[in-house]
Amino acid sequence: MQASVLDIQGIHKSFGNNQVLRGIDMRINAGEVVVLMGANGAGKSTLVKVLSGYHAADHGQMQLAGKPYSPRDAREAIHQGVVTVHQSIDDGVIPDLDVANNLMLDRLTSGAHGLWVSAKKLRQQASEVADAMGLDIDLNARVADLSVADRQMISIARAMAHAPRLLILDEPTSSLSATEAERLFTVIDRLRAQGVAIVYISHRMSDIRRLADRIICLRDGQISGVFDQAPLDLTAAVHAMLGQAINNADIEPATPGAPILTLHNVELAKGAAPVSLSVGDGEVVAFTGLLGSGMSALVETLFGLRPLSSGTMQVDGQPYAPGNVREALARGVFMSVKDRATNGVIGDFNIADNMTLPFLKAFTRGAFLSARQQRASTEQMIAQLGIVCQSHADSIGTLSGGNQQKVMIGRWLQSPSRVLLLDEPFQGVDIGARQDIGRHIRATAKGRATLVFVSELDEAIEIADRIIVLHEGAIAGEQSNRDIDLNALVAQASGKA
Amino acid sequence: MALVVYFSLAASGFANPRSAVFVLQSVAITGILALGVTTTLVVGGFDLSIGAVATTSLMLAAYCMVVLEQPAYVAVAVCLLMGAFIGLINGLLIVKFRIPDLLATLGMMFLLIGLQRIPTQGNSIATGMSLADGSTAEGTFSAAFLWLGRHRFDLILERLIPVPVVVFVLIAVAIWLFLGFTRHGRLMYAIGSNERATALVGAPVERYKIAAYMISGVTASIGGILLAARLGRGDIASGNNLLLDSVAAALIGFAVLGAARPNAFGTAMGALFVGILLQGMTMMNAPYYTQDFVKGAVLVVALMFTFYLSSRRGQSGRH
Amino acid sequence: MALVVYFSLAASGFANPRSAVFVLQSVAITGILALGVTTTLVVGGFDLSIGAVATTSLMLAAYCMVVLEQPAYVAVAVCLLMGAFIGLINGLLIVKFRIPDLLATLGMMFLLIGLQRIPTQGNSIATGMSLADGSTAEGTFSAAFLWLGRHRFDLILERLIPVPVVVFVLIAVAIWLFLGFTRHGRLMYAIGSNERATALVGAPVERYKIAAYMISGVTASIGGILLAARLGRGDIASGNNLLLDSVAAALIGFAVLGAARPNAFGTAMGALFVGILLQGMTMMNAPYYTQDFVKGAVLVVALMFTFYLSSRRGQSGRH
Amino acid sequence: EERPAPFDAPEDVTIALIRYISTGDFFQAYLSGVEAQAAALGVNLRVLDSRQDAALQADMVDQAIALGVDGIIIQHGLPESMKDAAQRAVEAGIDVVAFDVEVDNPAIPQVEQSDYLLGELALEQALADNGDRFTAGYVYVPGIAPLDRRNAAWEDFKDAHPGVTEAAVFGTLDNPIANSVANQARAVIQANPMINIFFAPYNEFAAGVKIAVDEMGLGEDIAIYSADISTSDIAAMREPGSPWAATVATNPTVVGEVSVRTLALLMAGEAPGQQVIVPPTLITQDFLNDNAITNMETLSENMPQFSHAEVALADWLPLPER
Ligand SMILES: Nc1ncnc2c1ncn2[C@@H]1O[C@H](COP(=O)(O)OP(=O)(O)OP(=O)(O)O)[C@@H](O)[C@H]1O
Ligand SMILES: Nc1ncnc2c1ncn2[C@@H]1O[C@H](COP(=O)(O)OP(=O)(O)OP(=O)(O)O)[C@@H](O)[C@H]1O
Ligand SMILES: [Mg+2]
Ligand SMILES: [Mg+2]
Repeated sequence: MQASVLDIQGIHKSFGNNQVLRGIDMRINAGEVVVLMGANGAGKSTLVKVLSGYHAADHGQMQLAGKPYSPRDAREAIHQGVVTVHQSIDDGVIPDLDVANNLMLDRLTSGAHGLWVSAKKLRQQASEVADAMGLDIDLNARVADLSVADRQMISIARAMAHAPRLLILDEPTSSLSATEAERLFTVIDRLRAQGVAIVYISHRMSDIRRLADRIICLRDGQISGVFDQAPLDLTAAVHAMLGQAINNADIEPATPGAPILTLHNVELAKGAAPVSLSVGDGEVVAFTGLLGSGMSALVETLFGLRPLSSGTMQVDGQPYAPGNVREALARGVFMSVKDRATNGVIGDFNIADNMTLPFLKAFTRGAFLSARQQRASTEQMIAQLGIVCQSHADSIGTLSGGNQQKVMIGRWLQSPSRVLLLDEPFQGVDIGARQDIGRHIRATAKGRATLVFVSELDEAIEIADRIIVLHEGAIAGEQSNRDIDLNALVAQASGKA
Repeated sequence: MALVVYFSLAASGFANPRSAVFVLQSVAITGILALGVTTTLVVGGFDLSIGAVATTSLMLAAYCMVVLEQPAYVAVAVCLLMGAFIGLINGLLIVKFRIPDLLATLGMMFLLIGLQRIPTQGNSIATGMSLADGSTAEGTFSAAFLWLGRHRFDLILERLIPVPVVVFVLIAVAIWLFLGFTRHGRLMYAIGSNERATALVGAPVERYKIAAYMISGVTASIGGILLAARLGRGDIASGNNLLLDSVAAALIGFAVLGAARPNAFGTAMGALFVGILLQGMTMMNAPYYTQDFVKGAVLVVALMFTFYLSSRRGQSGRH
Repeated sequence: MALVVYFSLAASGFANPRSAVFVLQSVAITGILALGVTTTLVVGGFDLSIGAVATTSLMLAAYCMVVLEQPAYVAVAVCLLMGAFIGLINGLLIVKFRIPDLLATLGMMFLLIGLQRIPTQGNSIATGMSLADGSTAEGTFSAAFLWLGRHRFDLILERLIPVPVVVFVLIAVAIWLFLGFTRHGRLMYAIGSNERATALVGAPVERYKIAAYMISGVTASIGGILLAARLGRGDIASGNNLLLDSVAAALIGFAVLGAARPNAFGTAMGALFVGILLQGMTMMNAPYYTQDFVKGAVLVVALMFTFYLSSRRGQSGRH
Repeated sequence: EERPAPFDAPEDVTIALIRYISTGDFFQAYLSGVEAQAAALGVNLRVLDSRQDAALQADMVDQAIALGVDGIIIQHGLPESMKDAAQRAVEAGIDVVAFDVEVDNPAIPQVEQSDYLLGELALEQALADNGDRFTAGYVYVPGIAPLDRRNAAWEDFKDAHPGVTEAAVFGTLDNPIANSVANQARAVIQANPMINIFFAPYNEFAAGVKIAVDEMGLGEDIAIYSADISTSDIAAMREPGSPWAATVATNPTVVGEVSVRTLALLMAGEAPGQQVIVPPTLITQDFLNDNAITNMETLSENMPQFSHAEVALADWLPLPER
């Protein structure tokens, strides 16, 4: 039996009269990766925040390495060796500082660093931290100029740099591509070997399969299952977390109607083979690919965020070359953007206002907004997408990450579109909800072309009629979603096909 | 508010319609300016130039009528255009040149303070003043213009409600409805909270931001017009405290009703609050220097409660 | 800067060591205040109370010496303590009570403006003034205290560098080193950019924010002490202009060297820039109202270039 | 002795002082004069302070009317905004006196400290000390009524004395005024080394110029002539080697007393006259030194014409105690 690092008993936490954690007991051992599974809003992040000193528990005890542990803030937790990478990526980096400073931020907080910051020493130590994680980012770049994936990697690299006693990772891979995720896993393996206790939260089955020594399932703020017999029974774990089995409903690819969106010889990256494709009425097409595959380029060109470099596009047979977002919207091209915190969520608004934001005009009666109609529309979406909340008037900031994501998707499903673009729509969404949303999207697919951009193959398979793989700006493969050849897709994505 | 009750008891003659109107009248102009600032606060900006826009408008109105001998409606129109134009420039500096709002509007403030004095070499404008070419200015403030500052409508009592109060109330209601209940207002709040996300739902963010500064410029110029109409001359020294007092009103407005965000109703209440406080203290014969002290103390204490309590409530909040 | 060259040519007597020192002297006090504001800007805050802290310190120093007949070092110590204390209160209001910074420091500003007048019922403080109890104040500004405002150190020329300039330079260097090159400074920038993330890596965010306001309070009180030593009397003044000018200097500092963020070196340069401009214009006999105009115009144009260019460069930016 | 109505029952009499401006020693001293004289009469005093908000000041007149006061003193303000308000007060049957604001109303006596005379006396002293050939720096901010009136004296003086050259005009009301003016004055002296006289007709201006002159070590070569005085000005004028040669002032406390007495006469039905002028006094550095004067009180003791003005008097009218 390994040494116990963290013991918790009877942890309760509620926000107002919303009881989020209702008596959690668990024990985490040295050199073990414990995966916390739970539907969106189950209370995982709340538990993490209690462990890391961000929230205080209402009741319950915690012991760290046998000694009572009740951190009052992040500082105390870190001093006792509990290091956390939070779910919200923006909570992990300082946009106005450069990469080197971001990587070294936690060391700056300790007196051990000395008073004066030597730029040279800082850079040197930062590059050590970066190397340990296999990070290849210019240390002088301002973090504000980096992609979300890079930011995520920076906060992970910083947390993993010095073997803590307990490392908590809350959905660290939600914005990472497969290659980056694999680098993360290697480092996790190394830390595990060094005897670090690790709590890992993810909705990605592939992560869980790869890492878990033990799975603890959380449902409605209580532990609903613990799995530690190898091989881990994932199906049972999913059942425990959702309270029901999920049926891997096989997709019956629909026959596409008349083409709505066509691309002809569009160049996505310099020197790459031009892309031509067509998406028909009622069809759901998933695009997937690794970093630099040109997915962003495609999405941004389609939504008017990037000028069309060459070639032509058509919507409903009419030439389409949007110069900005508004022109795209005017043609019925909607997009749910990725990275909701920076690009989607209006933090000061409640759910209803967030949901109806693009279509406020439709909710205007006379000169004024009709709060009643906003509410009606929002409540309908909350029901359809299974958003876990107290009411439509909840502030968006109080929702769990996955539920915020559902609001972001719901936003664009309220009104019929011609082309619906969903860029990483499942960031942080649990498997059960993912399937519900997938079903909803497929059910309403008639009358529009739906393009889904995902970096996880699983997600593509769950939703699409057709899967297109991009590699370095060109189409590397295409399959109808029936009798999928997974190996071929993986090979095409990595350019080995 | 408890304040009203307290002063009613403490100072005889505090609680009557005339007294209420005095308070309204004394806060009308600051309040109008504060409403403009509120609009810029909503889009996440700030307008430091309002005080200067108001005094520029005051001087411009006087210049139009006294030196250029134009009728009232021309003076009013010119001032409103000027306000809109300054707002446009502020907006462009912020949106197109990416100058931080405080900085852009501070520069504009200095610029205007200088500019408004150049045509008259720093002198106040009054009928009969001598001009640079040796002649004297013959124009006058027309009765129609002075009406704007001095007429009082009958309501219950005869000649009770002065025009500036009516204008203040109208603007407050208009901005309250606009910000709170139209889609434009909602989008402006969205811009203030997450500009990028708002742009990605197709809102013309730059245009809204410019519009906010234009609204602020126009309201400030209205404030200036009313001030000119009340004073009956282009006095350069007036309007010194307009900026700070209206910023105070707008910021106090955050706290009203625990909204913790800029809102027109709160701003109007904030302005009133300060007005009642000062009026009450004046009636109680408090020396002028204690008024600043009490204003500050009440402000701090009131805000301590509001924000402390609201942060307890939504502990998690944005923080 | 081109400015220096221009004025040297245009106004004889502009370019010589004495003249340079005059410029430094005239910006020393604003500059010191601006450095404090810079510190609060770094942690993402803002301190509107500096002008009032400075004038309170001015009155307090005078009160200590003239009315309480204390020696210079006591007066200085009391003022510095007062500055630190006000900074502490500001910090606590912002950190513990979650009052927005603008609001908390605005309240403090009003409070202080009132407070500083209460002990003397709104009168200035000077030796020989009569006190409330009918006696006259017998204390004087001691020579040691006046030395702070008036002594000049020899450097190249005899009696060239006044004490306030030395203090300004020392504070500027200290704050520049502190913000730019110590871990505390780096964490303060981190707080300004993303407070929550900084807290989550274990930095004592609240303590740093309070410290920033305390630094600001202390620098403002130093400014006030130097002002008292220069004036040799406790003048009633609002300090509004001190506030605006030092905010201007701090904000112009953003643009210096294209840093686009608050920094002590930029602030010192910003203060100097404004000083050179005003000094040059006064020497050329420009009327005072053109000075504000030119100050505003130069500010706006300089910033247009800086920010427009820097936004071109890092186009991708945060936007 | 018998006092005329309504002062036979002074505790039932309320008068209001409606102020345009209050910050500063002058205004504070004025208020103390008003208070002292009101107390001597035994009437109630209500002070309404508009803090340089001319529009508010006009409202305050209405407010005073609504409060039912018996007499009003208007202290400073803008003629345009006060004219109508003052007329309303008169129509309401209230006795009104104006101090230093032209309300153009035959029913309202005007108490004045003659700013023109103030400027003129100071300039005459400059002439007496320096002859009629000198180069002057002039501190002026237009748009402020008393400064504008003092400016008229300066303009007339220049016309009358062609030997006087005006080398530079500057000035600012940026707070703290003395500090800002000192910065300007230094630049001016540097650019115009021939200046030997400063005309700074406002004590804050003079204090600023003095700081600049001291800092440049030119105390021997430059003389400052100003208007107004306060305790701290006395100290500044008496510093060894001080360039501040003379100032001309009316005692603000006396002006305050005169304002109340004028109102009292009016209320008692005795005609105080359309204009009540409080004469200014010349105060030179030598006089201060010779009499070892340290503050306003000792100045008053040594200069009877400064401590009391022989205007607006009546047998029944009690004067404040000295
Ligand atoms: N600050 C808060 N104020 C009010 N309610 C909150 C707050 N934070 C979380 N909640 C509520 O607590 C519940 C659990 O949220 P939590 O973030 O822990 O979920 P989660 O398991 O991490 O979900 P996800 O998988 O979507 O990240 C949700 O119902 C959420 O609305
Ligand atoms: N702003 C830009 N300027 C020039 N080239 C760019 C720019 N952004 C991307 N590229 C290039 O375009 C190609 C496609 O990049 P893109 O960002 O679309 O990748 P991606 O597959 O979307 O990656 P991810 O999914 O991780 O965001 C790459 O060769 C990249 O270097
Ligand atoms: Mg979560
Ligand atoms: Mg990309």
